[in-house]
Amino acid sequence: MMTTDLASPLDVAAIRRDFPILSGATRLIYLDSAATSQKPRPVIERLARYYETQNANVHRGVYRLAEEATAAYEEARATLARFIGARPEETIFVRNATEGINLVANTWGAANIGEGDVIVLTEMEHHSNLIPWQLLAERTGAQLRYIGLTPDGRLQPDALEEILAGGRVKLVATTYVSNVLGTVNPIADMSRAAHAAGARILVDAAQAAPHFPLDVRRLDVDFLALTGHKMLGPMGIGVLYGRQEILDAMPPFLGGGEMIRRVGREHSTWNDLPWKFEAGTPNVEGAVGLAEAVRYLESVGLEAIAAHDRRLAAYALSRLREIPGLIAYGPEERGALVAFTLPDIHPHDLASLLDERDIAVRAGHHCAQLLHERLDVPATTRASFYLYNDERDVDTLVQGIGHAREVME
Amino acid sequence: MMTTDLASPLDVAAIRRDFPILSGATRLIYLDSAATSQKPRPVIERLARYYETQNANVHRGVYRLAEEATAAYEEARATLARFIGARPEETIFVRNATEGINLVANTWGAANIGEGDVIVLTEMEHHSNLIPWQLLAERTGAQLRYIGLTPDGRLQPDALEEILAGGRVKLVATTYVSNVLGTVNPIADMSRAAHAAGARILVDAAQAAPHFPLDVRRLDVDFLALTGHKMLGPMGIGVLYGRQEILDAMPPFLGGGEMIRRVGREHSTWNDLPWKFEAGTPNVEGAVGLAEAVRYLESVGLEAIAAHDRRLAAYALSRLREIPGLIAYGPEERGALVAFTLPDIHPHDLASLLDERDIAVRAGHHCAQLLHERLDVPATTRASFYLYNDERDVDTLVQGIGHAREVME
Amino acid sequence: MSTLYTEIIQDAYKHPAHRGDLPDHSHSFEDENPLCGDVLRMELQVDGDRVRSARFSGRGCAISQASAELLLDRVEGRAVADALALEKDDVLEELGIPEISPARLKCALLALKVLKGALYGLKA
Amino acid sequence: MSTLYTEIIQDAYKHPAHRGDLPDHSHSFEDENPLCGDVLRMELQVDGDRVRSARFSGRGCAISQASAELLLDRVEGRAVADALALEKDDVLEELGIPEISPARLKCALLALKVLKGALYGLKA
Ligand SMILES: Cc1ncc(COP(=O)(O)O)c(C=O)c1O
Ligand SMILES: Cc1ncc(COP(=O)(O)O)c(C=O)c1O
Repeated sequence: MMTTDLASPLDVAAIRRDFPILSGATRLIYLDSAATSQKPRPVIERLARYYETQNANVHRGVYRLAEEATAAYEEARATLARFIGARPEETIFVRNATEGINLVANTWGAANIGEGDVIVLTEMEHHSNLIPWQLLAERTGAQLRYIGLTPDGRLQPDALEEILAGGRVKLVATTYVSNVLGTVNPIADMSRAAHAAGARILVDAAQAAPHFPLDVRRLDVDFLALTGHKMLGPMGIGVLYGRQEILDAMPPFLGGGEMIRRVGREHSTWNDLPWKFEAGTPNVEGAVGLAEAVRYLESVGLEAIAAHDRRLAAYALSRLREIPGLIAYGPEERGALVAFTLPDIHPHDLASLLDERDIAVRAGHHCAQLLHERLDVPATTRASFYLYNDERDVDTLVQGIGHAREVME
Repeated sequence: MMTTDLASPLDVAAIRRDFPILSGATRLIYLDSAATSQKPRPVIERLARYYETQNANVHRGVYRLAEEATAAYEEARATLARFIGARPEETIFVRNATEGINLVANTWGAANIGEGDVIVLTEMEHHSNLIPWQLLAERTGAQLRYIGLTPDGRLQPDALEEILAGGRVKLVATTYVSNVLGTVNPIADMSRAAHAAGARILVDAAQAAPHFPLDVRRLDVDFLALTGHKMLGPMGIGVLYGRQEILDAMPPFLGGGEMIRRVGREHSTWNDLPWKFEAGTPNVEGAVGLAEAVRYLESVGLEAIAAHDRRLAAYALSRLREIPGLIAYGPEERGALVAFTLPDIHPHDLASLLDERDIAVRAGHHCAQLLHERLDVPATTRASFYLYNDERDVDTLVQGIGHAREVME
Repeated sequence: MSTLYTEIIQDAYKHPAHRGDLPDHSHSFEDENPLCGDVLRMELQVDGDRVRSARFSGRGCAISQASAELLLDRVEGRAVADALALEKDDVLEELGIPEISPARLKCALLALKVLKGALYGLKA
Repeated sequence: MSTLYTEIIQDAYKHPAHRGDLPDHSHSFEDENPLCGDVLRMELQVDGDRVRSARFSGRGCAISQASAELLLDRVEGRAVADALALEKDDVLEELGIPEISPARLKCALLALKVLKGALYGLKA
């Protein structure tokens, strides 16, 4: 079966033309956006424009260039704050989602989680929302409890409530969208349950923020981390949201310039939010680039992107399932990715063979080793989609898999 | 007195043409490179080229684009390692110097510094090499001891030996070049003294690495931090050097993807150096941009830049001293900057008035509050120089100060 | 000559009529701008619902000093309620620089912050 | 058809002659490539200075499996010294892919690592 005409709400051909790396002589079938997205021209040009016309160190300069850089940086913050429904004071620029989560573990976590306290995780967490809590638990004597999975890769329906009923839960740390299963977790429900039990909730939105609209107030979460490079932004920039009253009470993370109010020989006092959590010269370039990426996403429309992604994931799932022996992991309703295995080809071989046909997919455990143990496979092959992919890419993938099978048979 | 012909070893006019922001219609007299440097075209173009032709997530991808991004990232590391005389395994990419220093405080520091132990600092430290140690001292009960300053702004000659003789010193943390006084500290001597007393030494090279050749083996230091944006590189990237055997024994810093070997439910094991200290998706763009900056610096020549900077600092010092009542802080021999005060104009007013003539200088405490208390002034005005500045810039500054005086008289 | 350092500001800065102390003040307040090290103190003699006299002292840039002078000149002899009603835009209007940059805005507004601090608790 | 999956590799992967166990082996070693989850075990029957027989087991990609097969085919019946002298380039030559990418290089070299582990301590 070949492409049917699932009318996408996006003009993918026009979008592709905005992405230089996808517009080369040979058509690159880039199916690894869950690892990192490609960048549209306006974002790339914004970085150059920043350095060509606005670059200065921010916040402490009196001259106009420094004012302009500061304004650009703080406007970028305001853009990101609006994008997630937060206030600028609650919107902290970090390097990536990983740093955002570690920030919370090392400040709020270290101050509020003690021996015997419980941190709830899920079995589908990316290492970035797992190792920080393991490190904290080892340091403090806290316990980790995991929400298990249903056979189709959703969270066990009553597991969170049961763990919360056991008491002493201080934090629920969960991903919004699994980077392997594609599962979209019911964050608003989980927040309600966590808060009813007096716990806080942290959401890893690395795979959510690129794909659909997000509102920290509506979700009623306490912390949320996202990473710029997966949502058309540059590398080296991400955002941590924290509820203001929690951030206010938190000790600082890293010490240095910018996060300081007044320095003494033995002791110092901290700057206001959000700067209290931004030590040293910030990545202004990254922030303005990410704000440009947000504007690009908004100009295409987050709802339209979400609809496009849903269609493409469903189409990919149905096409892949036509392949004999292929196992696709995760639920029907899902984010824009499919991870799968074939009985007769190792994921690394498949990825290499697809690469020979200019199809880029990822093979491995995708930084989710616990989940792969749970699935009882050492590795999977993952195809992930974004606004520049279309059904033709899925068809090419399916053909490529057929070809790989021929080679390896 | 106007410009004499101090022959610079650099062709400043040609260099300026490489910097788009300095080549605008109105000549910008940018005298704030100690805060952040401007970027030459090859660096700006490298960022765009990375996203247009090479962008992928690194290390785990099998397809060629991921290989290429990984190769670019690791080549950038090798370039930086060579630049400072280190091995790639000892060369950790961080966001900025501040993060590098905090990394050491939170890992090596937390594991090796206890109650009653002594951390030696100097009175000229930037907050980034001060607050991390204050935070550590508060957490552990360690003591901070400060090396005082001579009237002309050098370290008290015997102070380090005296403090070391007092015993229990675990770490000497010092800046290489003061960002206010311009003082260049005798790092090799300090290393020798620290090591003889069984202490480790960390060097903040934020103001050194941009300006002269640096070799961690010859200096024999244990840790060294530099920051990319002050040396023609992009924002959001810096380097921490650590001696291999120390890094090997250190616990990790942030947890997440990339720094992991094998993950269990309760406990995990770490990746090899240097990746053990790089959690989450790295700033590949920043790393390749910084490597490009290093190539640019090397093509101009670090020795030539050092000679140019020395001449320019000496010229600025002599011209500024002609101004009645002006006090310039710091020693004769200095890095490429002069901080000063005028009896009748507040630094902020001076910076604003100079800005009206397109001269960008910095006014304030330059993230060195302790030092300003020591100098007994709340703020200074700082003019700092780099390879794109020349005597004409100094002359324009001196004229600008004269003009400001007229306005405010 | 200078767009920021208007005649008004230069005049207020160079020839302040309200610099000094009020030994028998009824209200006072001091604050600082830690980033630039500016310190400002105000002493007020409040008499019923009037600000009888007002003085400032401290050190700082021309903008913060001129702003203190102009504000005190405006409130001295006037109703406390008028002083309490002053806002950011009034200060910038007094200074004649509606377009001030954010970094210098802090300098301009320190005086207002200190004045409000001194009058804290008084009814409008 | 495929530049990486040469005839040699495909053949060694699809029809391994050395897959299996040696219940009376004298030497054995097992290792893994944690990033891709490949596990490889080798069992060797060393007799004096010769590798009498050699078998491998485990799971992994075609590159790592073919590499194990080709290496054991080369060392079986030969002097231990020859096996100990094998290096990275010999493996790539056996596989016929001198230009392998760094990511797949790890797969190719796992077999060599395990072989060296099994022979560890033996004299050349
Ligand atoms: C001496 C010194 N150390 C450290 C820093 C901090 O650099 P960054 O803000 O890039 O971490 C600076 C610059 O601000 C500096 O001048
Ligand atoms: C679900 C999830 N969480 C966190 C991360 C970490 O993102 P980063 O490496 O940008 O910190 C990723 C991506 O790698 C992810 O997929």
